[in-house]
Amino acid sequence: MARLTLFGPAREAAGRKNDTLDGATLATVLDAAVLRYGAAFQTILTSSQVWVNGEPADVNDPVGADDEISVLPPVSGG
Amino acid sequence: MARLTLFGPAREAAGRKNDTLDGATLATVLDAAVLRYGAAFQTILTSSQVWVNGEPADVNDPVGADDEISVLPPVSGG
Amino acid sequence: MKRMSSTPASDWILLTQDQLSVGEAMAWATRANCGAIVTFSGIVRDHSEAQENVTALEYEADEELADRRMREIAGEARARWPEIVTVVLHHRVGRVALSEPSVLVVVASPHRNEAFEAARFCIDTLKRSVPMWKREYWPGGSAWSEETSPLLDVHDP
Amino acid sequence: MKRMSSTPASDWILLTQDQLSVGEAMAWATRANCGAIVTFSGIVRDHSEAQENVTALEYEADEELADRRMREIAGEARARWPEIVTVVLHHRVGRVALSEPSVLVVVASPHRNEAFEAARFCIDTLKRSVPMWKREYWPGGSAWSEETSPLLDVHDP
Repeated sequence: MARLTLFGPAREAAGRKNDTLDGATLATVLDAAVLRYGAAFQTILTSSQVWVNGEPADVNDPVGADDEISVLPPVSGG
Repeated sequence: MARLTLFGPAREAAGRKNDTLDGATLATVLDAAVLRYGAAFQTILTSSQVWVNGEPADVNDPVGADDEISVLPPVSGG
Repeated sequence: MKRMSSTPASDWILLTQDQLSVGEAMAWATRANCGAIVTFSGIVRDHSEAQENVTALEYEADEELADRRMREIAGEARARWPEIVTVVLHHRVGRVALSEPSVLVVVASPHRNEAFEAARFCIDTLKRSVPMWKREYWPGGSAWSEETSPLLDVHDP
Repeated sequence: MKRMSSTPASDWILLTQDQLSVGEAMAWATRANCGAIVTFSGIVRDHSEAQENVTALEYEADEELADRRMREIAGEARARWPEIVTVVLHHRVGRVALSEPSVLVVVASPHRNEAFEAARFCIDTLKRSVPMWKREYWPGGSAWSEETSPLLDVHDP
């Protein structure tokens, strides 16, 4: 289980900014997110970076209740 | 005879901004200027551009009472 | 990672909902040993690649990471151009009206070459390494900007 | 040659004894179709190559030729970067105090690349093609700047 924070297009596609999802690894949490939010979110997730606790992470990394997962779509600042 | 306008270091070396000097060509007017203003002016003149009526000129160009000669030392704007 | 609690006196990094002030930023950046100040202002433009009639933009950030990244950009600029004296990086979040600045870069330096180079580096790097998303508004609608780039590291070439 | 009597609405060329205002120049330069404004301010610095303790500068110009040359520089920038929308070139004459701007360049453009390139071109070209002479003041003395370059044409490479 882990906390999820979604930004920009990912937040809009999911219809929420924060969520808590089950899963023992990053990959299983993201699978649960796609199941919950649907195809539009899945499309955005494909091109996004997923970070854990403010650092780039591997999908096989274990995650727990204290971990914060961020979904960061391609950026458009400036 | 022609009117002379001096700028920056050339003005300071000559001790004046404007003058009227005898001479039928640009060269003879400048010779008269060196005679009148001295060595410090001559040194600056060597590295300066001399324009007539707002355009670059040749030292052999004839000049008359209606012509304005500008002495433009190396620049330091900005 | 925790947000840095103090800012070096020579960098002014800011994410804000308030209007940006170039004059205030330049006054802050001016130092007696500086002969050159270069500023870049990113302005809300009335059109984009996708829309002919943009009326406003809205910026959303991962604020903690954006703040950290903007500090890293200033630090990297100092590493590349050690002569530069002060660096300002300000970015709006939330709604920004037409012709208002959304981003501001100020670099002050003894000489102009370093100020130009570092300012250019800062805005180019900010655009690809700061987690920020832009929504375009037009009469009757809005959408996320299609002019995106993958989030890169500050140190990526 | 006579001084031009009218200024195109998209260039603001000025020689003045008054303080320069970046804010005023940027407000003037802002257009709805511009997404980028780059400014360069040349500031009176507390030292030069020759002097460790500069307290002020004094600028003297061939004002008629300087005005013409500054207009030519703006025109040449437009020829090289046709995308740019507004160009500001302001230069002080007379005494300028420490940390005040002596010269100001502002370029507004739809995109930033042209704004950076054109602003850099304008200040580089101004420094070698505008007839302007700088006197340095320090406690107890003054002298013409030793950092000079031969007067070149705007179009010289």
